[in-house]
Amino acid sequence: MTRISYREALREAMRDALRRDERVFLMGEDVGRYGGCFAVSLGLLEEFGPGRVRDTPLSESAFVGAGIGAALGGMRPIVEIMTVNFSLLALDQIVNNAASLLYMSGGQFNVPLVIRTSTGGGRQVAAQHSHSLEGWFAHIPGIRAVFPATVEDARGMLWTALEDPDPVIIFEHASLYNMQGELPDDAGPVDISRSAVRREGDDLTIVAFGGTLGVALDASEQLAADGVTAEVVDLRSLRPLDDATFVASASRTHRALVVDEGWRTGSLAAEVAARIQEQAFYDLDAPVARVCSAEVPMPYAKHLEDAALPSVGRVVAAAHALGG
Amino acid sequence: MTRISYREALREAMRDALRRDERVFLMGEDVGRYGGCFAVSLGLLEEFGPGRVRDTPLSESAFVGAGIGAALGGMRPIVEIMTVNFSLLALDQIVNNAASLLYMSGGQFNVPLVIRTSTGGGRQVAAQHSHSLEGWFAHIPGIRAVFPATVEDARGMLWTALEDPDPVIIFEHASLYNMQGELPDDAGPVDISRSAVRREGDDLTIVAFGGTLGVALDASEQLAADGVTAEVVDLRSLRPLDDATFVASASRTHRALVVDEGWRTGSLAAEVAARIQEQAFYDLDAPVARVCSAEVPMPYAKHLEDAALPSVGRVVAAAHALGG
Amino acid sequence: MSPARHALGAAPVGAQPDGDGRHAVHLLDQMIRIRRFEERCVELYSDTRIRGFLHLGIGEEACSVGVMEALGPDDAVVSTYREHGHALARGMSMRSAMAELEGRLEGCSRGRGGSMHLFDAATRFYGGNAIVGGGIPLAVGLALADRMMGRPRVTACFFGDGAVAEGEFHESMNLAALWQLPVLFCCENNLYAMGTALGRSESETDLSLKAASYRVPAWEVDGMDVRAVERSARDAAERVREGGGPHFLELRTYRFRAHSMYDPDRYRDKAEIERWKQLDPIATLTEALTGEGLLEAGELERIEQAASTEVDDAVAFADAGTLEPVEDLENFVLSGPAPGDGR
Amino acid sequence: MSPARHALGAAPVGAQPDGDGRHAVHLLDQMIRIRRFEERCVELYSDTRIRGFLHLGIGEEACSVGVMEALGPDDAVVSTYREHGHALARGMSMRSAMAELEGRLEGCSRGRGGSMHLFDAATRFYGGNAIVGGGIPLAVGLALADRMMGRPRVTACFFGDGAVAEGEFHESMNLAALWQLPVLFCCENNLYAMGTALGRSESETDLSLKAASYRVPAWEVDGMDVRAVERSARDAAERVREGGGPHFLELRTYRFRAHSMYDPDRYRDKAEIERWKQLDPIATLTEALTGEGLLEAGELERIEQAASTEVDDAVAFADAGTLEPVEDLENFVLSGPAPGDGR
Ligand SMILES: Cc1ncc(C[n+]2csc(CCOP(=O)(O)OP(=O)(O)O)c2C)c(N)n1
Ligand SMILES: Cc1ncc(C[n+]2csc(CCOP(=O)(O)OP(=O)(O)O)c2C)c(N)n1
Ligand SMILES: [Mg+2]
Ligand SMILES: [Mg+2]
Repeated sequence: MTRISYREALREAMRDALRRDERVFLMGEDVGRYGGCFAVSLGLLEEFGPGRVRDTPLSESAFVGAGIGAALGGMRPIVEIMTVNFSLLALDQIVNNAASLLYMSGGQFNVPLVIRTSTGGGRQVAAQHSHSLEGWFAHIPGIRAVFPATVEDARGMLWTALEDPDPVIIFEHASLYNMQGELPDDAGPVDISRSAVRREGDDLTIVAFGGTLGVALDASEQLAADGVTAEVVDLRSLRPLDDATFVASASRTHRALVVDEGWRTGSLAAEVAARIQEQAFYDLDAPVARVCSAEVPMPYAKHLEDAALPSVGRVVAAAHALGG
Repeated sequence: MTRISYREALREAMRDALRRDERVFLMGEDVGRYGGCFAVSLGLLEEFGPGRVRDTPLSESAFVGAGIGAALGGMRPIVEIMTVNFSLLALDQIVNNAASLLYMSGGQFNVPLVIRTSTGGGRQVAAQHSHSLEGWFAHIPGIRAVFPATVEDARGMLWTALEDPDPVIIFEHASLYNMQGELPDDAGPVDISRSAVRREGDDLTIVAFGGTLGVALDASEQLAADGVTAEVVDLRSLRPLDDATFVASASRTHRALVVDEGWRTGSLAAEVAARIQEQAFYDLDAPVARVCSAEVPMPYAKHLEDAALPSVGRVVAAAHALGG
Repeated sequence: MSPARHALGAAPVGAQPDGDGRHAVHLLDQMIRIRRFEERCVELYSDTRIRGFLHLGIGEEACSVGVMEALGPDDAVVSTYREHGHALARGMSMRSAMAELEGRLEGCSRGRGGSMHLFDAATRFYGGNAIVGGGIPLAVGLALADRMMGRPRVTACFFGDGAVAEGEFHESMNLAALWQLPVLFCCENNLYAMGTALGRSESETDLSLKAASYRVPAWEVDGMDVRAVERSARDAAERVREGGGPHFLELRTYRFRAHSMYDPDRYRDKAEIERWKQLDPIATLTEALTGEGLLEAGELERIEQAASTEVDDAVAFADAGTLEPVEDLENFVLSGPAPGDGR
Repeated sequence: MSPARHALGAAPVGAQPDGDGRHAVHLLDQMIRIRRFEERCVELYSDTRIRGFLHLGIGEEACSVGVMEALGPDDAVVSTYREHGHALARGMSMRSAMAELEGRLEGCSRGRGGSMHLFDAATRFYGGNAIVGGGIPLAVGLALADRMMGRPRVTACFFGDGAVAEGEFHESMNLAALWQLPVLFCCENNLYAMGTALGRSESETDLSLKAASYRVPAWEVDGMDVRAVERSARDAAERVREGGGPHFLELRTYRFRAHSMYDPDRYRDKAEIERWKQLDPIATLTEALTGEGLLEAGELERIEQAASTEVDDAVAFADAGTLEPVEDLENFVLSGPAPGDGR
C-alpha cells in the first residue's frame, strides 16, 4: 500500500500507459511544458519527449478531431480537454464523429480514443469555468463515460479505457486532485462498466458520482449519527449506466436520493430517478429525491457558490425529508 | 380562419416581425437567396433586402455569437441555425455567453436573442443530421426553449419570443413544415411559458412535444378505440418546464407516459418522469413510462429508422402496459 | 511577391508517362463511370429507391479522378457528403456503393449511412462526412498517426469552398502545418455553398491566401481538366510524402446540378451554368483525346457500354440486396462490452 | 510586397496634439493606476480576500491605456479574463472593480463575476470573457448593430496571441471583413498562451498574415510604448469609424508575471523575462518624459501618491462592502417571467 493523491494516480496511470504501449500518446493544451493546468501530466514531457506528450494550440475542435483521426490510424491517443467547459467547442467532433463513426460505417471503423477532462465547480472560478456536463455526455450513444471518484479508480480506469476499442471519456473533478488515498502496490486495471457500493446501509440509498461521492459519504456519516444507515452507490460508469446496482439497492432500502453537481433540470440525476421509479416503483416508500446544483450560472462569490452546490447539509436534510 | 402550413406560419411570423420592428433582422446560412434550406424564409430577402435578411458564411459559432452581440447592441436578431445538428458548433456561445451574460454581469446585460432551428429525424438523413437535442437546451439556465407543435404556436411564439428580454430558442421539427392547420385571421402572439392540454382524458396522461405531439394524438385515437381515454399534454415550453400542467394531469389520471424523440438516457422525458414521481408519487398507480428513440446514431435505412423512432404503435403498447 | 505566390513555392512539375495515351483514356473511363453512376442515382431517387439527401458531383468528376490517381493503396481519403465520385475513383465497388444508397445490408455501411456516409476500410476511405468541415480534423489525425508510426503515407482531405469559413478548417490547417503532417488538402471550389456564392462567404476569395497564412504551399488548379488535376496532385502528394508538410490544392470546379435533390437552384444564373457546362471534364477530355488521336475507333462506345453495364449490375445487386434485421438495430453502437466486463 | 505589407496599407500617421506633454503624463498616470491596482490584487490574493483565477496584465498596461485613449464614450469594448487594465483604462471605477474582485454586492457584477468577469454598462464595457476567443463574435455583433443602426461607433475587441488558433477568431475576422463592420481587433501578443510559446501554437507567427488573408489591414505595434499604441489605435479607430471596415492591431507586449496565480511559470527563461522588463512601459515613459523635460518636479511622486490613495480607497470600499443575500441567488438567471406570463 502506498499513500498517493488522485493527481498522482492519474499521472502514474498515464506514465504506465506511455511505457506499456508505444501507440499511446498524450495531447492537449499545456500538457507538456506547463505540466498540465492541474499539474497532472507534470514530468511526462521530460520522460517521453515532445512526440508523445504534445502541447496543442488552442483549437479544441481540431485536436479532439485529430485524436479521433489518430485513433482511426491505429494510435491510442489520450486527449486532454483542459476542462469540460471547453469541451463545448469540441462537441461536434465527439458526437458526430467519435460516437457515430462505428455505427455509420456499418462496423468498419471503431475509434479507440480516450478523452480526459476536469469538471465541476467549488473553486470560485465563476460561470464559464464551473460546468458539470457529465449528464450531457451520458446522453450520447457510441461513447463510454466514466468518472473515477477514488485514487484506485483514478489509477486503474485509464488502463481499461485504453484497451477499449471505443471512445471513452474520463471525467476528473478539479476538487479531487489533492485527495489522498491508499493504493495497493500492484494496482492495475479496474472495471469501467459497473457501479460500486461504497458504504452499505439499509434505510436509504444515496446515488452519487465523481465530486459528489465525498459529499454523500460525509452525509451518510451524519445520518448514521442520527440513526439512519444509508447505502452509498458510486456510479463510476455514467454511460452505459449500470442501473442494476442502484435499482437493487433502492428496492431493498425503499428510499433513494441522487446527488449530482449538474443543474437539476435534465441532470443525470433525473435519469437515475426515472430508472429507479421505472424498475423499483412498487418497492419505493417515497419518491426518489434529487440534490443537484441550483439552476444558475455559477457565481464567483463564495457564499453564493456554496449555496448553489450540493452540500452535506442539503443531502442530510433531503434524506430526512425522505423519512429515511 | 385560414388554412396554412407550419412553414407558412413561421414565415408569416417572421414577415410580421420584420415589418413591425426595425430592430428585427434574420441571419443564418442560406436564409436569403436560397430561401432557407426548408424554404421557411422564402421571399423575405426580396421583401426586406440583404441588410435585414442576411446570408452568413458557414460559421455557426461566429454568427450565433454575432447575434448575441447584436442583441447586446440593441437589435432583435432572429438567428437561424439551419438544423440543431450544427448547433453543436455554437454551443459555447449559447451556454457561455447568451445564457450567462445577464447573470455574470450582475444583471447589467440581457440578451434579447431569438434562435430558430429545425430538429428531429424521420427523413432518412442519417446519424449526423437527425439529432433531437431539445433535452440539452432544456438543461441550460439563462435561456428559454420552446417548441411549437401547431400552426398557431408556429405563428405566435416568435412574436412573444422577440418581446422577451432574454435568449429564446425555438425548435421546429423538420417533419412538421408541411403540416396544415387552421389559423384565426387575427392570430397574434401566444404564451410561451405554459403547457397545453391538447386532448382531455381520464385514464392516463401522455406528455409530448414538437414532433411527438402528433404521435401522441394518433395513439390516443387508437387508445380511445380500445376504450382508454388519454389526456395529451403538449409541453410547448421546454425551459422553463411548466410542470404544474402535466403533474396535475398525472395526479388525476394516475398514470403517465412521456413521448420524446431524444435518446432515452438523459432525455427530457427523464426529467418529466422525475418530476411527476417527485410531485405526484402517491397518486400514481404505475411508474411513469417513457417512449423515446433507440439509443443509436440514426440509421439511414427506412426500416431501421422507423424502428428507432417513437411510433404510434410503441406509444399504444406502452400505454396498455401501464394498465391504462 | 503576393501572399499566394509566397505560398506557392516552385510550380508543380510532376507528370506521369503517358506516351500512348492509355492513361488518359483510363482517366476518361473513370470519369464516365462516375457520371453514369450518378445519373442513375437521379432516376432511382425519383423512383424513391434512394431517399434522404443526395448530393451529386456531376461536373466535378475530374477532381475525384485526378486526385485519386495520385494516391497509393496505403494512402487515406477523407471526404464529404458529396463523395460518390471520391469513393468510386478510390476503388470502392460500385455494387457496395449502390447497395448503400438503397439502404441494403450489402451496402458498404450496411445501409446505415446512405449517400452521405460511404465508408470503405479496404481502400482506407474514411467517409462520407455530412458536417461541413467535420472531416478535416480527422485527416489531420490520420496523418499524425502515420507520422508517429513513420509510415510514408499521404491523407487526402476533400472539402468545399464553403468549409473554408468554418473555424475547424483553420484550426486544422494550422495544426497540420505546425506539426508538418502529411495531409493533402483538396478544396473543391465549385463557387457555391448551397445557395451562397463564395463572394458572399469569404472576404478574401483567393483561397490560396488562407493557406499562405499558415505557411502551407497552395496551388490553384483547373478542376475541370483531369490531367491538370492529376499532375498537380501527384506533385503535391510527392512533396507531402517526402516530408514537405501539408499542401493545399484549390480545385476550381463547378457542380452542374443543384446542391441536392431538394434544391430548386434559384440562386445561380442559367448562363453561368451553361458557360461551365462548356468545360465539362468528360466532353473536353474526349475531344482532346480524339484530337490527339489517342482514342481508338469505337473506344468511347466501349467505355460507355462498360459503364452502363457496371451501373446496371450495381443496381441489380442493390435491388437484390437484403435489409438488415431490425433486431440488429443496436449493433455497432459500441464494439462490445467493455474490457473485462462479463456482460 | 510581403503579405504583411500587402495588408498594412498606409502606415499610421494620426497623433494627438501634446505640445506641453500633459497628455503623455496622463497616459503615465493611467498606467501607474493600473499597475498599483494589480500589485495590490496580488497582496489581497495571498490574503485570500480575492479568490478563484486572477490574471494580471502587469507589463501590458500600455496596450490597455493606449487603445482606450483612442476610443470615445459611445464606443464599446470586449475583453478577456486578463481585463483589469482594460476596465480601469476604459473608466470603470476602481471601487467597483475591487469590490467585484472581493465578491461584494457593490462590485460591478454584484460579486457574481469576479476577476474574469468585470462588466460596466456605463462605459459600454462588455466584459470580461473567460473562454479564449469567446468574446470575439460578440464584438462582431455589437459592430453589426452599430452598422445597422447607422451609429458611427467602434467596437474594440481584445484577445491574446493564443486566441488566434481558435476557429472562432477566424470565423469572426471573416464575418467582420465580409460585412465591413466597425471592429478594431486588438491582439495583445505577449508571446505565450499559458505555457505555450507562439511558435508552438502557430505555424505562421506573423499574425498580420492572418489578417491579410481576410483583407483586414493590420499593423504591428510596439505594445510597450503607450504613445505608439495610442497613435496606431487612433489612426486605426478613425479608419474603422469612417467606414474603412475592421482593422487589426498586433500589440507586441509581454506579461511580467505568471499566467495566473496558479502558474509556477516553469516555461519561460528568466533572462527573457528580464529583457522584457527593461522595456517596462511605465519606466520607459517616465524616463522619456523626464528626458523631454515634460515631467514637472515632484509630479511622479504626486501621481504615485494619488494612485496609492485611490487603491487604498478602493480596497476600503471593497472591504466595507456587503454580500448579496443568498436568497437572491437565482436573480438575473432570466430578467423575469416571459411576456404575458402571469407568474
Ligand atoms: C456545419 C454545417 N453547417 C451547415 C450544413 C448544411 N450544409 C450542407 S452542405 C452545405 C454547403 C457546403 O458548401 P461547400 O463546402 O462549398 O461544399 P459543396 O456542397 O459546394 O460541395 C451546407 C451549408 C452542414 N452540413 N454542416
Ligand atoms: C476555449 C478555451 N480553452 C482553454 C482555456 C484555458 N486558458 C485560459 S487562458 C489560456 C491562454 C490564452 O492565451 P492568450 O490568448 O495568448 O492570452 P494571454 O493569457 O496570454 O493574455 C488558456 C489556454 C480557456 N479559458 N478557453
Ligand atoms: Mg461549394
Ligand atoms: Mg498570450
